Amino acid sequence: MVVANPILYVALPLLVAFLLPLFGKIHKELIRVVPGLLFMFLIFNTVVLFSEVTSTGKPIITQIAGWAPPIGINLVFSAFSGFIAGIISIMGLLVWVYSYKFKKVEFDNSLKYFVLIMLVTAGSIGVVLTGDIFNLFVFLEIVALSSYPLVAFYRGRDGAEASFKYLIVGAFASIAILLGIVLIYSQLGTLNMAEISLRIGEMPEKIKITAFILLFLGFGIEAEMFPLNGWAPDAYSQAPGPVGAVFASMTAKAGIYTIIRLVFTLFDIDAGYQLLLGMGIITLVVSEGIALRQEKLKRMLAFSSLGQMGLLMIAFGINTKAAVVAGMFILFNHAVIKSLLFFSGSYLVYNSENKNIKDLFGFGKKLPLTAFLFGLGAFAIVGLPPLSGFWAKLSLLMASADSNLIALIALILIVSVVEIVYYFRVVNGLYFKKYTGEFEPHKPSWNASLVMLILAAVIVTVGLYPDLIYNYFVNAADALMDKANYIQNVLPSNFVGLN
Amino acid sequence: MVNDKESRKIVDIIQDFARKSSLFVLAYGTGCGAIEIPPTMTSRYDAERFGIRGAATPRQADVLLITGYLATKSLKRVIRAYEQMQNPKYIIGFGSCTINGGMYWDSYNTINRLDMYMPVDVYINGCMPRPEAVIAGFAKLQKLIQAGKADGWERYQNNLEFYRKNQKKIIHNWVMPDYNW
Amino acid sequence: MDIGRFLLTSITTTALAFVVGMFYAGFRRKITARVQNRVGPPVYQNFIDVVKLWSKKSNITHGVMQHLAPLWQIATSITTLMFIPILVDSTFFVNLTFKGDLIFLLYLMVVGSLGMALGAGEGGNPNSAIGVTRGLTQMIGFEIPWVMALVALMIQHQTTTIVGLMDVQQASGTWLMFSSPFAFLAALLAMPGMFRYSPFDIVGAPAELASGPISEFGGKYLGTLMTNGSIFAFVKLVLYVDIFMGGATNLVLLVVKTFVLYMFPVLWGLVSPRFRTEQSVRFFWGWPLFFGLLGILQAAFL
Amino acid sequence: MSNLVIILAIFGWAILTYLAFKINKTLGNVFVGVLALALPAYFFTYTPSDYTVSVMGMSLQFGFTSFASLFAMLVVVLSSFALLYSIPYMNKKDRLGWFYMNFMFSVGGMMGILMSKDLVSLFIFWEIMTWSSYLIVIYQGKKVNKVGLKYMIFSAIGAYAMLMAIVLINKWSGNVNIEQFFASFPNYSSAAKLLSSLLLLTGFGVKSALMPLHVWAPGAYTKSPMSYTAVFSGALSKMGIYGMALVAVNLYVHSNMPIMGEVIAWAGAITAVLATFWAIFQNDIRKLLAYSSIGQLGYIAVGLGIGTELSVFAGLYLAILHGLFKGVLWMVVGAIEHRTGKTDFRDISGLIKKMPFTFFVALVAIIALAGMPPLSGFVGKWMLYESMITSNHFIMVLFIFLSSTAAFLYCFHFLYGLFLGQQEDEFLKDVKEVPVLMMIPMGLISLSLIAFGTFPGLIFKPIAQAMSTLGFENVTWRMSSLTNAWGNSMFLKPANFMFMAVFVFFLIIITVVNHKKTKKVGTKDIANGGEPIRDEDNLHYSVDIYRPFYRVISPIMKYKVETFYKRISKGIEEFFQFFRRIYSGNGQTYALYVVIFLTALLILSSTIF
Repeated sequence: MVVANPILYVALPLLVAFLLPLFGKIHKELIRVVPGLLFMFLIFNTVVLFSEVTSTGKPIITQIAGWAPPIGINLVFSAFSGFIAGIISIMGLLVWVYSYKFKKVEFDNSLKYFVLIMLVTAGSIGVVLTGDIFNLFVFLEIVALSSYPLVAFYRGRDGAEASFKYLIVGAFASIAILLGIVLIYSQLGTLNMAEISLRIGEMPEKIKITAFILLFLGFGIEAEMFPLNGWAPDAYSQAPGPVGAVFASMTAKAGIYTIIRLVFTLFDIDAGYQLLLGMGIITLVVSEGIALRQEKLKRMLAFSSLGQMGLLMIAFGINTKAAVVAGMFILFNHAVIKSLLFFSGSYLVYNSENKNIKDLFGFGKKLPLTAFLFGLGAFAIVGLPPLSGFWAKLSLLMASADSNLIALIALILIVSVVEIVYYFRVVNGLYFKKYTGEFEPHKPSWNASLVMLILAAVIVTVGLYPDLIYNYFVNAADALMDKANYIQNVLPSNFVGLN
Repeated sequence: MVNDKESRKIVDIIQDFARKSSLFVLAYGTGCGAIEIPPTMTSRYDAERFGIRGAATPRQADVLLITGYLATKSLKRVIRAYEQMQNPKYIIGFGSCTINGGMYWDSYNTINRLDMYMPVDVYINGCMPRPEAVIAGFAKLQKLIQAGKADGWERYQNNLEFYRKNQKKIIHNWVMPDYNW
Repeated sequence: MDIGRFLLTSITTTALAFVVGMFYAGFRRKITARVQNRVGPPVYQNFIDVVKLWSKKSNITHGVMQHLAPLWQIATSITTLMFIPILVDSTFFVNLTFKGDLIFLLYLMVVGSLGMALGAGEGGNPNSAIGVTRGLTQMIGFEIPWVMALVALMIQHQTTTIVGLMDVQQASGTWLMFSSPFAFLAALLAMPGMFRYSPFDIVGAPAELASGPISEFGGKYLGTLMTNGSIFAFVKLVLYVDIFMGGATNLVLLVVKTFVLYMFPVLWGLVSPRFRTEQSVRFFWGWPLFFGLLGILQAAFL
Repeated sequence: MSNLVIILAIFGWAILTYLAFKINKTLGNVFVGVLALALPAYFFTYTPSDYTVSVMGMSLQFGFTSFASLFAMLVVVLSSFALLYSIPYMNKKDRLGWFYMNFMFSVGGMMGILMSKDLVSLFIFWEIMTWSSYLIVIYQGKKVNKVGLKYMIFSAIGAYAMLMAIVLINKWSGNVNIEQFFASFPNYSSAAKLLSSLLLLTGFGVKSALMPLHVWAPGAYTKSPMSYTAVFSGALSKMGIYGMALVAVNLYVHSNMPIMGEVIAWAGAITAVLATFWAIFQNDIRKLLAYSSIGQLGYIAVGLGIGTELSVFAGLYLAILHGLFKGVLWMVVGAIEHRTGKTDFRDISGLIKKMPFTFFVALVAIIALAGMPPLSGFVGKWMLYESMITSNHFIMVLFIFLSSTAAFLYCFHFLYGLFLGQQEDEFLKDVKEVPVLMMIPMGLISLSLIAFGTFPGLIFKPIAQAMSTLGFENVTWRMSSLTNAWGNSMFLKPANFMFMAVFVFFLIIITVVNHKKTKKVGTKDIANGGEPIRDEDNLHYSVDIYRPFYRVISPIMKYKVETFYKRISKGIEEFFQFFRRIYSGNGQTYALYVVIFLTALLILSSTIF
């Protein structure tokens, strides 16, 4: 395959990111056009690779610089990682369309914005695709380092503060991950994930656990796990509108991917699943509960996002195939719905100083389309049929029922009620509270409306006919769950030898 | 209605007998004479023997008792109550005050002659008339009814203009609905 | 069913009920007078009253509901009468005895009051409305012990018809008032409420509410209401007699039994002051309710 | 044609109607009218056929059981009448397209619920019904957070309880098919039996406003437009009854768990009593009817909970009948609101003068509601009482009797307060009778109420068929007589004809006698101690008219379930407020959390791993 290659996922965005200033010199408009072209290509790339993966049933493994694993660095495009990469690139395109006119008048700012977006994309997809744990660390750092300036994009005091918090906590994450990797490398002498997975039993128990804990901590920070997610609400709410969606649909996906890989592939610690499940439950309850008490729209959305991450952890922590399928579904939904909410929400509070919920009262009549789409997103995320959120929730619940986690079902449903309360408060306010007149409604540009409509269409379509994409979830779950297959595909020789 | 006894049908006689034997009294306690009603009705004199009993509202009543002097203020109410009663209906003027004003003949706020304002069927003289006299008055009324001669309600209908004129002399702010039968 | 025969019996029954009820009302007035050391009106006084009311030469009505109100009452009373066996195993007074049961009667017996309530309401007289609300409230009070008594009998004897209960008494030879004393007590205590005699006469208290619901009714309307009152009193008494006192084999016995039973609310009323509405409800939900419960317990567990 | 097409057609039509209203109001109204006529026409002529869809590995089946088609009949009839009624009623309001779209969505949702043969599609349509009705509840924008959100929260609690039951059933039975669930239910462990059925009951109980879960109902019924409330309280709440009947009868009666049936029945009885008490003291017509609806649904729950043949029959009959008469009553309220703009007893009186037709239908409906012979309500009451007595529920029968006697109080209040009493010329000046399009639905339903009073057999046939789905085969019924388990019978024809004959006989007498001298006088001409009433004096006595009764039962009325829920929600919010402090907004704290988390994991590593 010449045109489509997993390497392009990483290489092209990085390349574009570095070349973007040069493009800007050629023509100012190019800094907007080129990223879009890139995203389109990434989607094309995804489609081609995915069809290949589906037809062969095997992951595509690319070796960088020709070195075979475990020595060389490799990218693994499996049904699982490829699916997440696909979501990230599609969301990237939508973010691009949405923010096409972002800061159009300020060249420097828009250049900065697009460069950072490119870097985030490259990093996130890299995290998802890499088969090498050190590379994973590197890509995570790319994501983190490009996220900090995105959070502080507005150069305001609050943004800087949020960014700084993110930085502090992110530094901890880096240290922990690095330490974990060092421990593994010192014991096993390899950085290849497949090989680590194969030989993890050779590690002494204590060191294995310590390494696991360190990595769990580091990845947990990226995956916005409670109590390590202190940075997240600030980051979400201080970043520019589209960036919230970027965080929800790209970086968070990368973060949750790392922790899934850690638990599912790298280590063979059964308690890891339970730990993930437990932390997921705590994250879910605490975040949704706090979201109930938020007065600012974006913070509310951020906490709701954290709650969804908790739900994801629960789904993967249950560790049955049904649950993982549900997890994939939730992951998909979270990307789509939360982006819609961030997109429409940021237009609703566009002119408001504090982004308070009460500032958007009465906007239902002023911005009918945006308000309607926000309402649709709210309906979808609380899981009302026939929207896509329902199917995800249903499959998760069925999976938990299959694993006899009856209390968990009750808990998730109670939390869903809490979700309904705070989302519907906002929607009711949108339509029925009196317009204060304090803030001018800001009409969304046509491209933003288009993106929101596309997302809404996806939500409705998937809601009406979930089988449309359900098989992808099943395939992804298969790919994730089948550890032996993963190892065999990455390290054909070793696996045979071991047997 | 023809008043001579010969031309009356048997039905009229039965009806008049019933009217006579069953007198529901709207005891409108306008004046001091009202104090004589309780002994009339209760065990000592027991007017119920003759089918005389109290009625709570004008709609059910046959007889309006004007018990003594009638202040100009109560005149309006009495007229209203009378007009709400249903035909045939009778008025008994009770005590001297209803005949000529009695001891209040020169009072500024009582009326002197009741029959200027309302068609009285029977007067009971006295100040106060004792229960015996009251019962005698009722007996007189019963005789009149049986004879078909207690026609005060017809007089009121026929001479409504006369009564209205007199009533309006006393009642200045006239807000009463029309008498409609 | 032979329609002519039915007409004959039903009209006879109604006439009987009317005459007996009227005389009972007359006796009540007479007895009241005697207790108050008076002579009192003749016992046929109520007939005269009714004739007089019907021979009023003018009538007023406030509208169609008021016009219909007495009809609800009287239709209810007569229909109820048709469903109540007048005599035990009578071949003449059959009427519709076998066509309905106690639950139907319970409901039928309140239709009249509600129709009357609407008629009184249309009059627009606040006194009427107040009276109606009091009456309805009181009805909640006395219906409960009354129903408890009936339920007790029904579940004990596995039948819901009056005829069935009468057959039970015929077969056992014991009146239900002796075999189910608690149920009888409950029903008996509810009885004055049903008759709205003192102390439960706040509904139409003349001095207070200007006779309450009927304060806008005069002439032929009041006459119909009085007619109805006498029929309905008879209906209730016969119902009690049938259920608790084994019914009657001939008319004389029926009159004796009903009269004895009738004396209870009458005499109680003579010596009682008037209860306020809430007091009367509390009364009915006190001892009568307790007896009703005992009756049900007896029926269920003995 | 498959069943699913009906529902999809309704949904599609809903969206088309929305678009039609965007173009032109008249066009939109035509669309509404077309659905209102097409729905019954199609429903009563088509032949059902089953249909299966496979979604996410589950097979969702659609098709009518005869039990469901009984309820579908009610839904179709009531919705099409309510849609017709809506056209003039909603005429002056705005955002009509939105309203009708959600209206049709909820109709489609209800049909979907009834067509679902598996629990998942039932749940989906349940939720569609819920959110569309929620959108209508908040459509008028009054008290959205207090009423709308409350409705949504309770609906969500109920729905999620149901969802939990569904996923558990899916695990225990292996699939979500309703019939197979019933078939495999006896094999469940007793805990599983209890849990699954209770969760389902919670779900259905919320919609049917059973006592501890009824809190949303008064507000929601009150705040939606009356033409929708007719469907809301008449048909939509019956979806809860539909489910409850399935659970109570199929699970409890046939699986030897009568004690749970008793629980339902008692919940219903207590609901009936308390809701009736609350209805008595309302001074707003809509509130009165809302509480009355709750109470009436209590009767139905009693019938279903007892679970004998007669009682279930009575429950179903009452369910259908309640849909009809409550539909009329809400339409009456809507008519009054439409013509006077008021719904408070303080503001309304004497409407009989100007709205005699409305009064007549209200009278019919109220008589049916009160369960009086000779109208149809009595048939249901009779069967309910007889079933309770013959199955030895002698304490419960008292509750029900207390409730239905107390119901007379609000029945009278409704008729008297609105239509009778003092007629205020000032108020009645601009009032006139409702348009014909509003009269037709009310009139037709009232006629059916009258007809069922003597010939309940007209409706017994589908009920008897429905009973066969519930496991009562060969239920005998007759056109106009009723029989209880002890063989005691009630013949409606003689009773009702006798009543009517006497009534008409005396009507002729009382009308003919002295006809010329019978005057109709106004309500200002009343006997009130001789004082003439001026036009501005309002002597209408219809507010707080049951104070004495309140004094009697005030010990019970002091306790409101709502306070309990308020305390809970307040507690929850405060609890989360505590959580909120975790996010101090301070970077050092967050760093500390990381360290603490790491330390904790390391310390606990030996126990965790």
